[in-house]
Amino acid sequence: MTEYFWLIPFIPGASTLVLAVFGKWLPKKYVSYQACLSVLASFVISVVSFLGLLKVSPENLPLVKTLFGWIISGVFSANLSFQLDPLSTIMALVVTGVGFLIHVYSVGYMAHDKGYTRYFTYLNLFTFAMLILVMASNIVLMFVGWEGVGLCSYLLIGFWFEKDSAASAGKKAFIVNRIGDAAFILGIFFILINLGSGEFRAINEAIGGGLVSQGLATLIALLLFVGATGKSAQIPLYVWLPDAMEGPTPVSALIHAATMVTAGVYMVSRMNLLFTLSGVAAQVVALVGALTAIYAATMALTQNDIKRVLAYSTISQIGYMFIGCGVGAYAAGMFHLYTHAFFKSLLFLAAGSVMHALSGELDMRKMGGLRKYLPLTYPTFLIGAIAIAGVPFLSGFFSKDAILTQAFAQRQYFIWALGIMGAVLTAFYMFRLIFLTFFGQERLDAQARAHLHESPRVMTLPLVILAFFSVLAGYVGLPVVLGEKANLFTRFLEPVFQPGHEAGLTMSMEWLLILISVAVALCGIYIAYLFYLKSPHSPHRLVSRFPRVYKLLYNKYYVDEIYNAVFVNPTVKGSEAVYDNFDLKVIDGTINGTAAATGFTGKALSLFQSGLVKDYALALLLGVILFLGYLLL
Amino acid sequence: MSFPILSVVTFLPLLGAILLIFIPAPKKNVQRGLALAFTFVVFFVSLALYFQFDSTTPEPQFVEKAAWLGYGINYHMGIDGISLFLVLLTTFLFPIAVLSSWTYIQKRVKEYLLFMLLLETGILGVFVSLNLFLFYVFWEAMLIPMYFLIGVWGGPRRIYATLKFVLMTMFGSLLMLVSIFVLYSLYYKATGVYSFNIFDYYKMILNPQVQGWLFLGFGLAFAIKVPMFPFHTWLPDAHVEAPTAGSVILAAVLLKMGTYGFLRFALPLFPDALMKFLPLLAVLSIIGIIYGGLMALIQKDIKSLVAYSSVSHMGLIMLAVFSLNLEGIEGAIYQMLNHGLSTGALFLIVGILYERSHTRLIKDFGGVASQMPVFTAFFLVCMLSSVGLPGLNGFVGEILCLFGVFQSHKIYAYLAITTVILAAAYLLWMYQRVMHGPVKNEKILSFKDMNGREIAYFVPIIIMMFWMGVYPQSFLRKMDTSVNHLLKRVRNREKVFVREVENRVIPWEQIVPKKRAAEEKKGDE
Amino acid sequence: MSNIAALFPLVIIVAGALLVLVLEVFLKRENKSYLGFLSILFLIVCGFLCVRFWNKDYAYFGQALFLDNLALFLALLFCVAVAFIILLCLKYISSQDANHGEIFALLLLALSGMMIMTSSSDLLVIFLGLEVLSISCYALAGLRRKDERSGEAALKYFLLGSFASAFLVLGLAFLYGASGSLRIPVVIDHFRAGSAAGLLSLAGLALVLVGFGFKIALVPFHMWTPDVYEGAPTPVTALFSVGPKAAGFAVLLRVFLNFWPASGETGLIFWVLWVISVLTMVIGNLVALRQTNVKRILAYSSIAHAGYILVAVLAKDNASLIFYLTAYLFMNIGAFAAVIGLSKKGKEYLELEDFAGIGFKYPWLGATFAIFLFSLAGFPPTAGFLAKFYVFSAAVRADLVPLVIIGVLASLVSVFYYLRIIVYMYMRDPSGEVDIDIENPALFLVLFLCLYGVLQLGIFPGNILVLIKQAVASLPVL
Amino acid sequence: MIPISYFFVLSIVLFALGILAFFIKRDLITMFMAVEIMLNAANLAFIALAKAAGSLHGQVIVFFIITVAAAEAAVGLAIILLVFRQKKSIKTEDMRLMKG
Repeated sequence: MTEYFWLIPFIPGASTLVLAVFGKWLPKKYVSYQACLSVLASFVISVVSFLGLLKVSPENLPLVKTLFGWIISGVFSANLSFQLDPLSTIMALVVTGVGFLIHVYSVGYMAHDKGYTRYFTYLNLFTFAMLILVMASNIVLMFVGWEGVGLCSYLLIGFWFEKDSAASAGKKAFIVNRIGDAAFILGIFFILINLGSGEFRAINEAIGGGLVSQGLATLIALLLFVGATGKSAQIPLYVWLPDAMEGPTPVSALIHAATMVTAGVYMVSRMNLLFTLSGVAAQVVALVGALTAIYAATMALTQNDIKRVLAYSTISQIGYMFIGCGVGAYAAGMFHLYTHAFFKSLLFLAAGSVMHALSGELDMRKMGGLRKYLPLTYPTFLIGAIAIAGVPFLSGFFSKDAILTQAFAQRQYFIWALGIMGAVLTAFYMFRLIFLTFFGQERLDAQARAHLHESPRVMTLPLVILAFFSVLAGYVGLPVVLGEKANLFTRFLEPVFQPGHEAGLTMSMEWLLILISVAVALCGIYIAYLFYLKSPHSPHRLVSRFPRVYKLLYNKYYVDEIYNAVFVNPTVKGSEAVYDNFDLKVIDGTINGTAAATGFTGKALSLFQSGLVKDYALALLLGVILFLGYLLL
Repeated sequence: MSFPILSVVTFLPLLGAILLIFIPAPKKNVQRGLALAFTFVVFFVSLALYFQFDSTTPEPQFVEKAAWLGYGINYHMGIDGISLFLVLLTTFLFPIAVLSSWTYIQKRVKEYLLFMLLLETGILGVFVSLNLFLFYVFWEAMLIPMYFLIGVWGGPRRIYATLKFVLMTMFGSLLMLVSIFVLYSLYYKATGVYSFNIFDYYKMILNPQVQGWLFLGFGLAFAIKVPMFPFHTWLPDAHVEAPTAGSVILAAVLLKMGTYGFLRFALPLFPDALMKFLPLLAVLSIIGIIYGGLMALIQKDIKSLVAYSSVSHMGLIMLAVFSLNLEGIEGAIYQMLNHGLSTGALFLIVGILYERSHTRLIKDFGGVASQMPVFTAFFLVCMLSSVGLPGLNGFVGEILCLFGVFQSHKIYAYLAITTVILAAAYLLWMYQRVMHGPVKNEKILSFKDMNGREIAYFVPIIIMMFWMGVYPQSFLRKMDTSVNHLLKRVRNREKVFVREVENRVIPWEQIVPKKRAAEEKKGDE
Repeated sequence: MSNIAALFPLVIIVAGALLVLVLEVFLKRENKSYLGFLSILFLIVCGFLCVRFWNKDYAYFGQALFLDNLALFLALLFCVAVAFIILLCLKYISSQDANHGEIFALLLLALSGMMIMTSSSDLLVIFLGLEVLSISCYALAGLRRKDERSGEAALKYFLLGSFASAFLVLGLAFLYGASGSLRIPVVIDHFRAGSAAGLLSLAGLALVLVGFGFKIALVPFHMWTPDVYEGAPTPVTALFSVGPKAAGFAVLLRVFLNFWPASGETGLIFWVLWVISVLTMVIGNLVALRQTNVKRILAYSSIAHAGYILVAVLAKDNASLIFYLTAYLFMNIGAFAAVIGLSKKGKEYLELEDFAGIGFKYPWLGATFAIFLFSLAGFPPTAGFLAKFYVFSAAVRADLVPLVIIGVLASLVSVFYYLRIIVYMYMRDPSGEVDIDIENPALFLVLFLCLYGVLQLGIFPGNILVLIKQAVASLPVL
Repeated sequence: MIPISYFFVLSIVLFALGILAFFIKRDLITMFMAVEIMLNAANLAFIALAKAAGSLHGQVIVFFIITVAAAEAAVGLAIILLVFRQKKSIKTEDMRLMKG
């Protein structure tokens, strides 16, 4: 059954097609069933092929299925072919698994939306594209998925297109991603020209065979990474993700937390040989990751919009994943991706459930004390928060710790320090969120208060399941201190990531690091507790102490404004100026001017046609004289 | 030679036009039906070209040759892998164009359809003729129906637009005519044989200087037609004023005549000159790409926005042509088809909006999506195909073009890649302002969604977009040999071009009369 | 070979003219048109003879008057032209109160003049023919006695014409003095001899050229053209634009046939002609741009076309020259026919504004007119395109590339004003109330014959080309 | 015996005078007469040259030209008459209905 793995993407694809063409006539109920089941089906297949994969011996990996040659012209060749190896399997599992849960959740969440069918069409389409992305066996096809998910995020962010903000957010996301993609395409070209093929196997062989110089590797890797910064919302192209929260919450959970935004991490891990070969690129990845991690965390501190907080935390968490990849701990990076998928989607869905309860309220200042009203949402939310904060024995702890440990082990102390600071902030803002939302006195406004209710089963069930995974998912990747073989996750991925660059540390060192990260997590939580429960006024004091800092953070370092001022407006204004002064005046003017000049000459000449016989005769005579003169002289 | 399929395809519309004359004016639907029927038949006949096309030989196929006026002026038709798809594109789009103007055109329906059919004949003729004279005849004759289509059924500034279009085009083509004469006389002086057969001209080896002049003559005509950067100014006017179907044909097919001209004549005939002008042309194309994109960004009229986007797209196509490698040129041809489909479709979209609102200004729209879901879907797909989203046709062409350019000249590619961003920017922005946001005015509330006819002519386009995006093989493979052959001609002509004509070597001195040769020597010193 | 038969066509035409003159007296005002039919009868006979005499090469008066194929071909052409004109006149003279039977007689006389010009190689005889032609043209121009413009046109034509012919005569005198004869071959031999030719003969030739240049309206001897064309009765204008031009060019053809091979000062003549043709093409087209009176536009366009034809002379390609004349005959008479069609009793619509919207109002008239205009502008697949094509390609073959470039650019300018008329016809909404009485079968006959000619010559000119080749082949090239 | 060249020169002078008159005079009749002078000057040239060439041919030609001139005169005067009837004037500057 494993050999049918290539069906995984196509089941949601087929479902998309059906919904897109016949959706108009299909009943809601049917739509929801088809959408969810199609994803479930591919989940099942993923599981099956995962189990099958365990039996396959590493040297036969990856399994590749080529359907047909897609674009083939001269040296440019790209097949429509999929591959199954541990990496893609894990991604497929995450995408389909989390995807399925979120589909189910959406059934409840979107129940009353008039765009119901459209929504599930897009969602299926997204699953389809994402699966293509993760299962493609060559980089061009990967790019198809890459752009496809971009499209879906455009569609889903702008799902409520009647809202201008939503529409603009979608457009922004797409265009910003395009900037990254441009670089990505160039990267693809370099690969195709210099390595001769876009197939990942071929690429790896080429690199393994030492056909690639380090400089070239750096060039390609950096170009690809620019693409990744776009897709995975890293500095400098992260600006679209916070706005992306305009979309329906499940979308934020699936696309902008669990799966799509992590595509960059997946791509980097997929290209791990390349990045490893060029140390520089890897260093850049780690640095950008670390900077983003802390930078986004700082912005998360001051936001009041519950989803925006989560958005920034996503950016920061992805930063951690990139740290992992950057320091060569790809397995750790993937591990964090995998755990993050659970607890972040959990957090989003829980937030969605809160919104649902408060009929769409997003502002934390209008919440508080909700824990008694939301008996199911509150604990799940809390679990998610604990997990992401990195409290021991929950998934987030293991993955983040693995990354930081590796960073330290690779002597990337600076990166490590940034990571630790990020961890404090993470713990802080997550619990700020918790406290503001579920504790303290209620600040709800009346009509929200009126129909305050826990979400329906169809929404809470996924929460529970995700919470369950957020707790346990970590145990497949226990730290080395608990035994060499403890980290099943890494071992499973070994065929993809050549082992060896997981530098060892002494046991005591490991323990120390673990302790440190536990400590920072806890103190982060404690600060939050001090600020938002013990003495709720201290934040204001702090703000009044450092108004500038606060304003800066609150306005997200004015980056959007800067981008607008530096890139967007000049382009538009400049183009307008050129259009008015050059295109219309110069180019058009030349043409019209020529015409006018010709006409004028005609007019002028026709003045000689005075109507007087004598003038005519004179002209004739002059003609004669000139003629004779020319001949005789 | 069996069934004269090319002549049939080319002149069937003409026949239709003649029949149309005899249908009394009031019977509008009969006229429309007739025109539609003819365009359809033409399309189906032309399908045979695709299926019987032998992709293994670079030689022209379905060749028809007959003496006509003597002096080398023969009736000589044939297609190869390059022209095949342009012919198909034309025949594919004309039924759609006729359908699209079914209700759009209400006054003088008969004459309108008449000119549409004449136009089809003219365009097809251009793509199938292998005799320069014949080619030029069609090339010029095609202007007349277009002139009327814009001038009679166009918008308020139609007369200005149509005269600008005709005069600018003719300016180029007349200089091309002179160059044709020069070729003609050179060939005659060299061989004592009159010929307009381009394959004979392929064999001539001209001295670079003369090549330069001739190339300018040809190149200018084609560059204006494409249009390349400084010559683009007729395009927005023509597009804005032309009726929907007119814009569709103009964008989808007419512009391709320019690129086709480069591929068929300018490149293989004057390779040395080409090499000399290559940087200039490439730079112009790049300017076209970026400039067109930026201008499109800030247009207030949807049609002129699409027009400028054509400038940008055609710039990419030209750049790919000048990359002079297989990927680039196949990409260019493929992109011609894509541009035909997607831009044509976009103009149809504008037409549909215009029929409902009688305005084309972006600011008059907003929130249309909530009124016309089906339309929204189609619009979305067309826009994305124009943006070059993978899975749709646009991507295949774009990536191949860029790849070709990248191969021959990395810097060019770095500059050209901006089109990926710009295209997304101007199209998405336009799409948002038109379709998204709250409903702008109550007029929009009255919009009806697409009716059966509109859907009927859109579906084929959409299908083609997906097909070309998912399985380009069925198109690319038919081009390979022809493109390779062309490239051989251009790259190392010494090997390919037999040095003699009619078993006679022509050194240059014999080709130019002594006098001018002497002058040139003077010029060289 | 010498044979009295050489006179027959000429005699028939002249006889016809006289007969018409005589009968004119006895006919009542309303049925003058019988005379038209009568004269057409004569034309047919004459044309028949021309066909019969093909390749016969009759000559009389000791070679002073002969009918080689060229003469026959042109005679045939003129017969056709005059026949068209007569058909156009039939209704015109009654509706535009120029109702005199003389018009037919004069037309026939003009025809005889043209035939004489084309069928002789003795400059004196040619001069006589020219005068016969001119004098009848003067009369024709002034035929609308009530119309001031007509009178003025006649006057200008007459004064300038005689002024020019004075120069011509002086030129003849010089040539005679230099070479002792007016036989073109002798004169040319004299030139070919070179050295001795000297100023006298050159001046003579120059003056002769001026004389003919006046007839075929070359710049700067063209000034009379627009006024005369505008003032003269429209059918007559049609004749002016075609007949005298063709005859004049035929003469130039005969003069320059063997002229060029000689070197020396003939080079001077060549460059003068080069300049003249440039001036003619450019000025003709430029001035036409801003005209609002269709007849004037056509007048200037005919000047420009003279320029194109002169290119053929310079290219020494007689076949293309004759072909151009033939094509030009059909398209121009066709265009004028359409203009005539746009008139009603006592009123001709000649301003561009009057043409607004008539294209759709009178589809056939509009369509044919449009086609003639496209042909004049040189769009394929019409005669006009092929004519230009032959001329210019011949010119390029003769290494006149710059001249050709100027030519095509000039014709680009011309495209504008031709299309402008079409703009008015099809793209403007009807302005004033233009109601024409479309009942004019003769006119439509002409229209369709011309249309046929334009398309036939444009698409399948094979047979005509063969005739032209034979005609040119009959010339005594040294 | 007067040398031929005198006659020739005289004819040229006459011709020039004719031209001069044509441009100086303002009424049509006189202008037409000026043209006649030019014609006759040409005739004179013919005769002179014929004499020089010693052939009668030229002198015969002159007769043709004279007749032509006569015919022209007839038509010309008729036209002038016509114009006079229409405009009640034979001044050239009144003859500019059509121009441009």
